[in-house]
Amino acid sequence: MTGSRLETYVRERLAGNRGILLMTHLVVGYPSLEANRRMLEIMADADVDLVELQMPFSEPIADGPIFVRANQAALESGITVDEYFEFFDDARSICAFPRLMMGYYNPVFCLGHKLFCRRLADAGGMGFILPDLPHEEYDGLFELADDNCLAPILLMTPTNSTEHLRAIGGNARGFVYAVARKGVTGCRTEMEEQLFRFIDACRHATGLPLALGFGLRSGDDLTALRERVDIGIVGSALLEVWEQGGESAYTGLLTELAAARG
Amino acid sequence: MTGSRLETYVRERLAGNRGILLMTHLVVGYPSLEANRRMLEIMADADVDLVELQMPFSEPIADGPIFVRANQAALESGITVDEYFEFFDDARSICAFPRLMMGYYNPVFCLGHKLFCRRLADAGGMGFILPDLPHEEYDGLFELADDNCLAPILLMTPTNSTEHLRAIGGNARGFVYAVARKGVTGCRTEMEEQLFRFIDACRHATGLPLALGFGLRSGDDLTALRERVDIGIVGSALLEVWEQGGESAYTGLLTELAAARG
Amino acid sequence: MPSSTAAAATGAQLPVNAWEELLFTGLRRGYFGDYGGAYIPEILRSTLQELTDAFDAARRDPAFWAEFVDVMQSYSCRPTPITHLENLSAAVGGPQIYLKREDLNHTGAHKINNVMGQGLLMRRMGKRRVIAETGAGQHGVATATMAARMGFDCTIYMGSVDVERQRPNVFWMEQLGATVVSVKDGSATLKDAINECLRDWAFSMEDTHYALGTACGPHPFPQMVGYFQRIIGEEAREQMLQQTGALPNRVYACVGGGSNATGIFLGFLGDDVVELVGVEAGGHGLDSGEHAARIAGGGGSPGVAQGYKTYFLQNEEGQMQHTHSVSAGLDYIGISPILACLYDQGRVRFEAATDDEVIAALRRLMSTEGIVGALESVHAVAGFLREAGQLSPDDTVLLNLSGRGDKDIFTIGDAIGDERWKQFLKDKASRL
Amino acid sequence: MPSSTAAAATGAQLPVNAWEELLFTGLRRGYFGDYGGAYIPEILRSTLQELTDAFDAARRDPAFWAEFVDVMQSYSCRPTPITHLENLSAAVGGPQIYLKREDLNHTGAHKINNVMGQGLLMRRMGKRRVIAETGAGQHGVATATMAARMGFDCTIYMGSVDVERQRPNVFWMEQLGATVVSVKDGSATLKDAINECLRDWAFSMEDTHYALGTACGPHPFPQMVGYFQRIIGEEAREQMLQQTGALPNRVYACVGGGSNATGIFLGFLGDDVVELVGVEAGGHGLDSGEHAARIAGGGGSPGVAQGYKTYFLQNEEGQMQHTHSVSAGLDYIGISPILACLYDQGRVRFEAATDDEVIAALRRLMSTEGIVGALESVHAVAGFLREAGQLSPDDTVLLNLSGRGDKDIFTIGDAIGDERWKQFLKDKASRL
Ligand SMILES: Cc1ncc(COP(=O)(O)O)c(C=O)c1O
Ligand SMILES: Cc1ncc(COP(=O)(O)O)c(C=O)c1O
Repeated sequence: MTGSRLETYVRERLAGNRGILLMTHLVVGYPSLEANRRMLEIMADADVDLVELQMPFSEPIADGPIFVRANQAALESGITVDEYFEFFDDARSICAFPRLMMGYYNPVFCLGHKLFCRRLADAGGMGFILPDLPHEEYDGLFELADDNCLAPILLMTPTNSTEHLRAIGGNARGFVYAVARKGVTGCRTEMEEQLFRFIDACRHATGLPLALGFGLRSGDDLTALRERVDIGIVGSALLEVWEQGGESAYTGLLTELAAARG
Repeated sequence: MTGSRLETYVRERLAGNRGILLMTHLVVGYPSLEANRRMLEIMADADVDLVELQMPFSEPIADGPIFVRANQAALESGITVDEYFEFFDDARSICAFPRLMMGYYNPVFCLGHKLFCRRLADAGGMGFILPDLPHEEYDGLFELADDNCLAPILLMTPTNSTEHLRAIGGNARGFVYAVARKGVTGCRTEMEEQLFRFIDACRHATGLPLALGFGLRSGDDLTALRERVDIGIVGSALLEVWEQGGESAYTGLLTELAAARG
Repeated sequence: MPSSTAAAATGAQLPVNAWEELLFTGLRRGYFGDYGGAYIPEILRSTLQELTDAFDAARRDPAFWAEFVDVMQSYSCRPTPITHLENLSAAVGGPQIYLKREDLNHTGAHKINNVMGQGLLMRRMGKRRVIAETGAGQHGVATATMAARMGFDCTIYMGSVDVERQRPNVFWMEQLGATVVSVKDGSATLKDAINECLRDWAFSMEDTHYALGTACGPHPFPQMVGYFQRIIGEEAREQMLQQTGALPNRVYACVGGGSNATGIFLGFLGDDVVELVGVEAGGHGLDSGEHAARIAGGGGSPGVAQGYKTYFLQNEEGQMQHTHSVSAGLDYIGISPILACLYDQGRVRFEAATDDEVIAALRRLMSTEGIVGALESVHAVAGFLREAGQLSPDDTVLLNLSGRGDKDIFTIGDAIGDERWKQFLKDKASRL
Repeated sequence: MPSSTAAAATGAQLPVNAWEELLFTGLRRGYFGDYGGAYIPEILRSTLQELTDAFDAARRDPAFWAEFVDVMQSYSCRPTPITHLENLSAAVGGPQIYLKREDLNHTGAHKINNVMGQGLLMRRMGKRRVIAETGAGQHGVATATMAARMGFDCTIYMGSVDVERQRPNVFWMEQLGATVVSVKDGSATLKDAINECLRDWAFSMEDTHYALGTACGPHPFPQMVGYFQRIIGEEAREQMLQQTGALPNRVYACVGGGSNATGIFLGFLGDDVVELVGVEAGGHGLDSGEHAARIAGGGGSPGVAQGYKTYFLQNEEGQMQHTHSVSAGLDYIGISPILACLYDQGRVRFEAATDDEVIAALRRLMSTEGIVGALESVHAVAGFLREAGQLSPDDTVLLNLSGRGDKDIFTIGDAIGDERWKQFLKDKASRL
């Protein structure tokens, strides 16, 4: 299971006594590829642990308003699959930490599972997250991922039954992406008892490292999650500060988040 | 059958070797009572033989556009039944020839048959024409008319069966009003074979004098009807010239019509 | 039918034939009590006779009614269902409310019943052109539809005020191939359109049939229209017995000219236990002078106009008065002589619902039952709602929903003052 | 049903159960051949499972279908009739044309069939709020109607472009008590409204049901919508046999998402002699790029979006393309996986009709038969008219008229460029 290349990286990072790792996110092509490069540089400076690079899609059903607009704008700017992988590849020179492909299934389906895995691997990807592809529909994708040393990252959600959590855990590689709450990306999540109970449930369902995403916005959120999960994922909050406060605000939040890892 | 007072008058007039008599028409209250008086004076000067004074009604189903508008305007000017009879009465002083009430049934119905006949008689009326009241619906009106020396004038039309023409003839008094053609008042009627055949049919159905109306417009029309019918009725044509050419044009047509009687 | 004529003789009512008795065994031909008759220019006598003869022959031919029922089943969707309004019944805490769904008919109202019937009669008479008046436009659309389906030429007369109020229907009539003539005489509403039809007919009768849209006008129209529309009441009576096991305590219908009311009432005429309630247009209120209630409130009086005798809204000298209703279809001076007679007999009670009550009732019907009734029809609902408290949950009432409200979008939009709707119209217009 | 499972095993088709076989005995759960499935965020898995379980339990309970049929009979007017179009048949000199009259349904389209069915299911599941997408607005109106009738809260998502095209329906939805949310994302049409529903549902699923309006989306929607809409085909098959004594040679239906087509086709699935033809929106022409034909013309290709796999109008990288149709209801990127499967099997033939052909066909239908069909539905008529010559007067065809055209008055008014209509709008607006 070479997908565990990613798992190993995560465990090592944690071993280097970090209370929690930070995974960031950006939509490739929004607001522009230049801006994306700048974002990556700032992430690198903040010593981020992992990053998701979202491949734009015209029907982003799991995303909230801010990412919906980002996907749409990126496509309107004419970004193609080639340009996506090119950017993914170049990113290597900016950031040493693992880059994961995140995106909806259709572009992958149209490209073909085989070609997708090879191109992602060639571009230096360590794994991928396909939020609208349930594990039952992975088809040969798990095997192809293995062959290309890619970790197919699966999501666990508060609405999953214990039995389903276990099924997901059984298929997951690298780490598991726990969705903090119902709904789509973008709105705030409270760090409360109910959430922690869900985290425990996920822990019971998988031995893999656990990442938590959806609605994390601040250093305090990360702090609250230390020891509870292994990775905190921050997406919309970062894009929001970039849109509202530009580079400096973006740097500010990233520094805060990085520091909060302990 | 004192209703034959009118019949007697008609026969006497014809005896005074006239080829045909002229019956004119006006809508009381349109364009104004003053105008109506002026019309009567001009008719008197032209030695008209008979006149219909139409009582305005809000639903004049047997009339064409020009009289429809006249009825409506008269009512809008606020003319009442009292004013109608008042005018009818005053008309006595202007014209010696017989005045006939013409109008739709509802005002008569609302006034009551008895009162209607008395008031019409008091105003010097010699008869009445109710175009929307078939003889079957006359109810006690024939008798009341007789009691008041009023002639209820009935209409014969080209669509009546011989049998109906006879029934109408049997109930008619004074003279019979033959409707020259289908449709409503106002449009031209051709003096042609078909019309003359209809006239013959009417003659067969009644021994009373025969008047012809609907679409007569000129002296030539009257001339063409000489010897065929006893009375020619001219309505819309007169109102039309009044509206278009005023008093002088009105006088002109009346003189032409009067002369055409021979 | 010996039974019914016998009944006529004795004056007794036999449930089954009560309607035949009323329609066809009156003492004076074409009369219902003191009302009805044929007060028409002599020129139209033979035409009305021809129509009467054709109609009498048709109704005596069992195949005719069967053909009519078949057409209404395959071209429209008869029998139209009755719908139990559980929510509204519970909300008013009154009786169980059942709605006869004439709104589901093809073209959206009961008008099509009468029109298809007259269309079949036209075929028998060999006419090739049909003319009709229309108020709300529903009868005009129904007639244009019948003409398209049966291959007749069609001219629709419509008061210019109604053309304005009901433009969507004018648009459809024209799309259906009819010529729509806007009538500006008089009050430029339904009554004036009727006058204009009579004038056209007095000239065109040879090849033209006048398909009068309601149970008014000269004989045989009230009788004939009532005869076709009775299909509503016959179905409804059977449906009520089937679904509730009993007859309704009351039947409500809105009353313009009176065809939908006559149609549903005829089905229950012989059932003395069933109270029949006609709801007229109360407009801005009975004492506002701005209404069209000829019987309720006693504003009307017997008179003769448009070819028949009935209660009219007229002044003491017999001049017809201005009428008003938020619903063009009820905005009319006269009422079916059949209903006038049933009123004199005490068989039908008359009430009036105001414009405001109707808008409120419509909003309630839409939001509690998901049914968008025509403003005309909703008068029946409003009339019932006002007295719902008089009945208990064990009672049942039947309301006739004569048509659907799609056509009223402009009127309702205005009445409710919907801002987005207004903005939409502004945008539409600005882009023309 | 042993027979049908046996059939599934042998692969043979038994007329009676052909539709059950297709809907419920596929090898992969929720798939029809290669199409369908449930490609949804993990958060919705349990909700779709809950729905699937509730639906499976319901369809196995004979009382459920009986209740559904009863509701459709008493609240709408099922069975809707089939109408023989004698005039149009004679005019084209082709086959005898029969029209399945879904336009007579309450709210004016077949959409109500599916919506009432899902409403009954909601009751079983104890949900209290319903959300739905809508294109033409027909499904929105139907859902708002169902919600009002059954007492649910209701939110309708509608692309802002469609809100503009179909404002009358927006007005009615709001009058019926629904909240209408205008969706400005993406192309601001049907597909974006669907995305917005899935987003709402991912948050509200606990007390909310998503009543998808067509036979698309994730499992069990295609199966469930097809199951309810099959009432069209079952009625129609029986009616054709009754009225013509034989099955039609061909059945035509317009295809947006595919629910009315699936509904009528399922009734004839086992009748190999009956050719099934789906007509998509040809817009400005297949090579104009301005259309919504996913299969006809080969513009579409297999893909995965909005929760399911089917033929989509997309570019080679899987990004969905802009679509166009004069009818909002056909203006959609995807097609029912059931129809995609039947296409692969060669059981359904696909054609496309252009906007112009549709307007022309509508005018013909209105003026020769007096029927105002919805622009969506008339695609079936236009698709047939183009090939009417292929059949002889002894043949018969069945066209599904999925809805009525009242809602399209603005679109048709524009398309036809009716001057008086434009003037009317100007006057209306100027007086606001
Ligand atoms: C839906 C509807 N209901 C009722 C009426 C009133 O007519 P009637 O009283 O003859 O049923 C009309 C007339 O246009 C109508 O369109
Ligand atoms: C009348 C009508 N027909 C057809 C359609 C297309 O939907 P479907 O293909 O699911 O029947 C719609 C959609 O709004 C519609 O309103």
